[in-house]
Amino acid sequence: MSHSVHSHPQLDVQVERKFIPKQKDLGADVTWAKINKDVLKSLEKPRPVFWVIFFSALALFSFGVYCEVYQYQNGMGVADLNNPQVWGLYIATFIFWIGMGHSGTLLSALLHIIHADWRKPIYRYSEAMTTFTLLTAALFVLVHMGRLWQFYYVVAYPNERWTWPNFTSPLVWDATAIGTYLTSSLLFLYMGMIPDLAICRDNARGARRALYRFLSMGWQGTDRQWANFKVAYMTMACFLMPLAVSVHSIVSTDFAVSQNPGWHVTSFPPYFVLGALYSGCSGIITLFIVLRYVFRFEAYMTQPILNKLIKMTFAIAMVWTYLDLIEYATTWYGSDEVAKADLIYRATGDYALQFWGMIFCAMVMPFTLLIRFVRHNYVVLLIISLILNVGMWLERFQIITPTFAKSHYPWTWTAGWWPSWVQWGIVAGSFGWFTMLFMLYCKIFPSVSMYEVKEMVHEQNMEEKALAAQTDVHEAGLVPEMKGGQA
Amino acid sequence: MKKSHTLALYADMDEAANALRELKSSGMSGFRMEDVVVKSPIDHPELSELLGPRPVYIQWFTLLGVLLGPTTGLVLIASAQASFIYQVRGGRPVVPLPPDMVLTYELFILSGVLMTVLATFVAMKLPGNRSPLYNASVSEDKIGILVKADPQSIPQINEILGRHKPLEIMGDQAR
Amino acid sequence: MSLSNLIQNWNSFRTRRPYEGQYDDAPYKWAMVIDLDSCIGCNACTVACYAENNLPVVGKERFGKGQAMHWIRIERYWGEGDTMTSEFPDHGAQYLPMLCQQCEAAPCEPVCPVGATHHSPDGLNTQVYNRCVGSRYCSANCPYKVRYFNWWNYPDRAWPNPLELQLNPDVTVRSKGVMEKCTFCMQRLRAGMDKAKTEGRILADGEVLTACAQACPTSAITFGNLADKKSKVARMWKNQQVDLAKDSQEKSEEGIRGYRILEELNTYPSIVYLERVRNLEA
Amino acid sequence: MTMSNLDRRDFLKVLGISGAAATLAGCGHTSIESGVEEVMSYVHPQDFVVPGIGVFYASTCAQCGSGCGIMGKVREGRVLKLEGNPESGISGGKICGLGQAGVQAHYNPDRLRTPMYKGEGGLTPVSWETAHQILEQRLGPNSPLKGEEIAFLTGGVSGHQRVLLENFLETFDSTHHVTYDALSTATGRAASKAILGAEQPLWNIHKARLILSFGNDFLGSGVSPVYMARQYALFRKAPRGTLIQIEPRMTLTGGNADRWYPIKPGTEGILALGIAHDLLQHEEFSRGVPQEILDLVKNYDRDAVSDITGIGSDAVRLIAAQLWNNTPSLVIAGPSVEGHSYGFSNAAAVQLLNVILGNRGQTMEGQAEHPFPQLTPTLGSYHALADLNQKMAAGKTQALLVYGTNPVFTAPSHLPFAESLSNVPFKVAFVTHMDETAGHCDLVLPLLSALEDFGTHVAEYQPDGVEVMLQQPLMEKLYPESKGYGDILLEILKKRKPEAYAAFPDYYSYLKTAMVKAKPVFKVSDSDDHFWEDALRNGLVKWDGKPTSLEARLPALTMPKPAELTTDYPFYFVPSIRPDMRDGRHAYLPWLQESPETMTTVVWDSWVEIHPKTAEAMQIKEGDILQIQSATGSVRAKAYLFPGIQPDTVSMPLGQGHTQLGRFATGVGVNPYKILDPIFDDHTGELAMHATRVALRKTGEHQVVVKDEGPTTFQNGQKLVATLSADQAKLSKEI
Amino acid sequence: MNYGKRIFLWIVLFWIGSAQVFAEPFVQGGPIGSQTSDGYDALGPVVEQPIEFPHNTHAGRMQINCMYCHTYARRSNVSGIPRLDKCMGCHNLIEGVKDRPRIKKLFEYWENKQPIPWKKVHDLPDFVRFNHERHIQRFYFQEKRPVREVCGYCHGDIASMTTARRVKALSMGWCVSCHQKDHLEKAGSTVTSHGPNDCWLCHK
Repeated sequence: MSHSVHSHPQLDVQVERKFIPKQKDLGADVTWAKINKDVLKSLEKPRPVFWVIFFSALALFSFGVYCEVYQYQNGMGVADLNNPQVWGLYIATFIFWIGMGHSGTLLSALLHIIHADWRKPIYRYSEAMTTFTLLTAALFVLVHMGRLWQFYYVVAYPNERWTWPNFTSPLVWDATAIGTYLTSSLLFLYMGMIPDLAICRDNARGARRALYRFLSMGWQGTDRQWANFKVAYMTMACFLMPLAVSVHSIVSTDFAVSQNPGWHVTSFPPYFVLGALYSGCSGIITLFIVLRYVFRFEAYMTQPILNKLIKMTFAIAMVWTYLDLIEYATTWYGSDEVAKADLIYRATGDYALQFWGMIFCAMVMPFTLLIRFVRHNYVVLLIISLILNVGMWLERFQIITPTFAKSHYPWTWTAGWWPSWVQWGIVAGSFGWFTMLFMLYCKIFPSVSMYEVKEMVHEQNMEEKALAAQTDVHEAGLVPEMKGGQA
Repeated sequence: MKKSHTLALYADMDEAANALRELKSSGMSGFRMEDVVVKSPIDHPELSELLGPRPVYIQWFTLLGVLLGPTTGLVLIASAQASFIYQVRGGRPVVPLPPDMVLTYELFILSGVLMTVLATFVAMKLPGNRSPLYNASVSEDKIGILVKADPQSIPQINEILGRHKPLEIMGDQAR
Repeated sequence: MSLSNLIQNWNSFRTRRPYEGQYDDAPYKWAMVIDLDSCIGCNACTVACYAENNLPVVGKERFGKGQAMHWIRIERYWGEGDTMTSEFPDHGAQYLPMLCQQCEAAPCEPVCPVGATHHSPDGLNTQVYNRCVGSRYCSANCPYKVRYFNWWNYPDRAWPNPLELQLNPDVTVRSKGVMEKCTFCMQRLRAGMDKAKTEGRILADGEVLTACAQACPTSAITFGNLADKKSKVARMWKNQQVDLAKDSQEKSEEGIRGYRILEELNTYPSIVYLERVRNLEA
Repeated sequence: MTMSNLDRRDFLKVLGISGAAATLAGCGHTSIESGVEEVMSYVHPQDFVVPGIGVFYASTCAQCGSGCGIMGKVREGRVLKLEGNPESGISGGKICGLGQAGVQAHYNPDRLRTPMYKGEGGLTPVSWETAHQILEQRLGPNSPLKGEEIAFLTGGVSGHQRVLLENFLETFDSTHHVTYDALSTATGRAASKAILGAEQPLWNIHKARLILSFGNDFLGSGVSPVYMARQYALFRKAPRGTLIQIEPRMTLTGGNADRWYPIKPGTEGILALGIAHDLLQHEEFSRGVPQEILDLVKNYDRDAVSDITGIGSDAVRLIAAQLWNNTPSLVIAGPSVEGHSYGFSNAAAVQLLNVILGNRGQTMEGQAEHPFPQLTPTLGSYHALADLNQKMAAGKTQALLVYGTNPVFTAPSHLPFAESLSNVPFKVAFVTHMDETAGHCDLVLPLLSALEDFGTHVAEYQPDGVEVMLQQPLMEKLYPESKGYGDILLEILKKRKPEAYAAFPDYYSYLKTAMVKAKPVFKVSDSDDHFWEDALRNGLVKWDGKPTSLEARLPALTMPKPAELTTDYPFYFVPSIRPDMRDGRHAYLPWLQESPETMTTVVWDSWVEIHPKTAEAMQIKEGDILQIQSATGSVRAKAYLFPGIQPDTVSMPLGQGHTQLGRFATGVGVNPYKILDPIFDDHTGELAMHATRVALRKTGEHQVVVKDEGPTTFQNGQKLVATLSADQAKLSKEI
Repeated sequence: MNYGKRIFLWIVLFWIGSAQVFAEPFVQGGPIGSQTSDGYDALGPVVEQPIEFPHNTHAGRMQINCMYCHTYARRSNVSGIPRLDKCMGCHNLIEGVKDRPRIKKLFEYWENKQPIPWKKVHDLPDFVRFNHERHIQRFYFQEKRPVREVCGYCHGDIASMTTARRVKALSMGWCVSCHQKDHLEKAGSTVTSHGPNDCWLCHK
């Protein structure tokens, strides 16, 4: 960290304007051997707070399991769902988790395709996040199902009943898309991990060694392996990017193909995709800060990388905001009176608090990311990233609940419907489940990609060499980071 | 004739490259450039270039996947819809194209990915056994050059490799 | 061979429904007319439905949570707008018996992940209880909100002995996690249609009625076979100038009462309501 | 379809209960099973009995006194569903919700299964042997009881149950049959008798061009709702008649009116006189009207009437004009007219309109003369109970038999019937369910349900000739320890008067003999057996009586002005009658508890209806728990804001608040009977049920009102119930 | 790369082959009796009956038509157990067997006027409705197939059993496989039609 200027947020604009040299993404002290040492150490001895997080997650998850068992035995009625309010938190949280899964792919696939190298230290855990959020989302498909014990009816396989699922149902599209996405991102995650698993294998002992040996499958880092690996990795990245877009578009069709007011919106697919990226990015920021502290990744998860991440998040937030606002605008200026009434109800009715909460958390709060202090204070940033995600969860809640509360049919409107403790318990349990899995993952597998950071170091070295060789002192390192004029 | 192996470890990429260059230009008999393997912690295209053309065929498998997957998928879905207990739903056609396209698209991606992965493992010969001449340091920060050659050529090769400041040279016999 | 089946019947597989003359060659298309001028809102139909279709009584607490199971419900409105236009309901209440509209293009059907609900050849929106996995998507998509979900396992306690002796053996008792809805008393139709088929004929008009139509003291509910042009229900549809396959009806003159509810959503319901008539000068 | 009683019983035997129980497993039993369920077959059934196919049996609905013919669908020995019997002139194949629920009364889990006798710790089960011993000891041939020492308290009974009852009392030299009806219409009937010459004339609703109903809920809880509803449907066809309903609280009939007017309770007579005032301006109407009436009416010009009734003078003029333009018309009065201290005059003033308008012979006729007056229903009244209560309190009654009525629940608190009961040494209750009154009795006898027992019924309202309705078992009895009401009476009678009754082994044979004996009246030439089988198959025997003509009288009337509301009790209190609960005897039927009340859609509860304007002024919100205080007592209930009510009026539904009527009724809601003030009709001595005035006090508590309607009760711009103006409708062109 | 090419070829073959296998069940239905993946055997358990009724004697040796006793099959959903007086109608007259234990039991029931508590052998799930009448009318009366074949299609060769035992899968796929076939509409006619495929025909 070669920062010389620290600023106070309020005084931001008054800070003496001068060129700040562009920071490298990684410090100069990072060597290949150090990378191995640091990352492998994270598998052994994280900070004690790891166990605090892990066990609280386990406790939450256990409570969620209790709630689900209770619901399974007594029927969905314990969730206080009713005739118009048939979905409740389960579907809202389902979409939330699916959405969370999207940014991992964005970081690992899209940024890989465009060779944005700063992704390298952080893409691994984002990809893991994708996988585990999808696993969490898949839980909700089951939790939501009235007859969980008959879930296999949804699966397309030749059976003795001679029946097939209904391929016109967006839920089947969902299942297919999520299945594809989960499979693909799991494979993507795994494949990208193989060289690192080999490193682990070469350095571990006992059961872990056996595990890594099994998983690394005998990777030796030969040139042929690397060449094939690179091609395959790029190919999969190319598949994953459109897949991610299609997954959340398809999820949006759960709503968009229906006629319900507030759902029957043409712009839903891009809106959902952007919402997904948005919540995913803020999720990545949250985990960035947590992992950085818990596993002592300060050397890899550096401020410049975080800065880029934040910029990307802000940009996505703005696009999402725009899409959200035009959705309202088209409804407002459209001639569908029911949809319009529904919109007004959202903003003024029983769920106005949630609506304005969403507006505040997801539309206003991103602007704090413009403040330098926020970007540099990890605690504040952690809180803000959580707030952004609360906003995005509220967004899903207020897509579903108010529409049911005020649909086409006045007789079945509801007033002030609220989910029961069972629903909240299961939602909380899902956070526990995700955190538990994720923490477990980080404890067992390298959550920073060692070989790619090595590449990054290698490239930085090459660049420096090239720079040194050039006499031209073009301001590669002298682009002002803050907005402002010339000195 | 049974071949022998030798492995040289280099700390510096440029030295390794020089070693390869020398191997290539030595023109000696008893070994082929194709049998030279570079083991490295990261991909080094610079080194690979020196080894000669080593084409990658994964994309053909991918192509196969993206062709077969969606077509068989679409036919299966449509035939399932049109099977004996077909039912009209919501006034839509029994074989509705837009929903089928959605699924076909997903199958397109899924089969593409699966085929790619499959092909990759095949191409990388994984899962497989590590060569006995493996050194853990190539997964850390060293570059290894593994040469397969007739046993009588090994000393000569070792000499070439030894000229470029290797950290260590290991051979079958060293074991 | 499935592929040849697909190719041979491609046209029929690609047909959108409803279309004009869809039921011309079919033996049955069940439909209803509900005269809101005759309906007095007495709930006889609701109770008849409970009796016929093994509907569970959910009790006060669950009713209060909105988990009632009435396949046909009597709605009572006080006005067309959103507030009272006068101090008192001068022209009485507005009663509406609301049941599954058996839409020809039912929004509930295409969204069911397992295809538990679909359209039967006699124009009914079916619900196969055992196929249902309880995703509740159909209910979410139903504009009329006439699908009812078994939030609890009612067989456990809705029929304390010996109330269960009243259960209709022709109708499944639904367990928890299953969606259900009005079937136009399919068990009655089925028995009637089978009998008629054995006798080599089609059902005569009025031979089989739904429980609600049979009970209705004012005969406000007319039920019958729309495919049979001579049936009362078909004549009423024609007389009221409602066309099954159109999403907006053109009337030749003012004062024709037939309309379908939420027709503008392109659901093509099988139930025509006749406008309530009130002497507004009285 | 010939079937001896024994064969019948065999057929009605329940087979495959296990089958029914397995049905309950529903989707639970999802795989193919072998050897788990039993399948049984009859030993020696009739040929038409085919397993898996239901057979319909005709019977008569016993849920209310309307006497609708019903059919029960019987399959595998179980009665599954009730439908209307198309043979019946009353039901015409239709049936109301209350009637449908008869099947739940039969299968109710809370039915009394054994006799109960009062011992040390209250009522305890005893065997029938013991019960018979007690009965014989108290009421047997050696009983010293005579005359009014014994009393038989019933609700309305008709047919041979009534005959047997009266024969039974006769053996005690008694005629002390007390009929009590908590919803008695005695005042209205008296007024009708006084003006029109008939207590309950026939209304030709479908012939009327205009119906002016003062609070008569003929579609919901009136004298024969199913028949009236059928007539109403015809009335609404072309040429469509107009219904104007005037009442303080909107009833189901009011909900279907073309025009509904809220009126201050008790001023209906004045409004009627005001309308008469307008009408009598025309010579056509005033011809033949006695001078006293003309003098009386003179005081009620539109403005005066408008002041008192709260109905605008324009409306009075409009109503009169419509009556003038639309003949024939029909003017009827209902409970809200009768329930005042001057209820008789009130109702008479309303009936006066019929005379002035000349509706006699047009829309109003007399019921046909009944060939067997002893079979006609006894109609209850309140004062009969009050008289009995007095006798009981004075210790004059030694034995009391109670059947088909529940006065401990329905008597207002100023009539301490439960206390008086303790003065009676021997009280017997004939019930299917333990109710509040049975709980105070010494011996409680479990009756067969209406679907298990034989009987005959005659309706109070006979629209089409005269029918004797037959009730027959649709099923073998569920509980071997229950007995038919007729059988029990017959058994005592056989002991008291063996010479007359020994020949009858059971009530069935008594009925059959009696009916066959009456055969000549019905002009049937069949053999006795054939006649009887026909009667059972059709569920009724019919006698073509012609409607009689009505003779009008115009007696002098005085019409008091109702007292103003006071600050102590600033609200009129209207107890409303729910079509499904009636006086509360049906509260134990879960279907009825769960079917939303037609006006408010509230279920499983009691509530108090307040006009939204009044509620706003008092800052009352829906669900606020209010204390409703009358001079007599108070109850607490949730507020429900109801636009169909006169703003100075609050209303509560009757029928809930049971303390002892099975699991579905006990503890549901409150009992507003208990706060009715002791105000009686001057003329008939009936309880004036609509004369109570109350004060409302907020308790500060709040509970959600459980109801079917959501937060809005409006269509919000959707075309759900469209309304067409009558002049635009082309009903005559419709099919 | 020979290795790769070989793999490539294998994949192509495998894919095409598995698509065929996958498509098979809804093309042909697969072998009948194979659709028992729901955990029951195609062959049902031996059911103990109150009287060990010898179908082999009645239907086998005596050649009595199934519908002589199961008389409701042609006019009701359920084929029904014969009424007791039907048994007695014959057995009252057959003196020779009256002393056999099974017949003694029968007389015992008859004298007590007790229905015999038979156990159901072919008990479909509660949500399924099977109409005997329609099947008998269609195949026995219209198509004039032999009664043994018509009944036996679902019930197996009862004439060879004493008490009946379930021998067919009775699963949905099994029902559908027959509904899907083309059957002659009438004896002597060449017009064929398949069974109906409306869900609500069998599901209630």
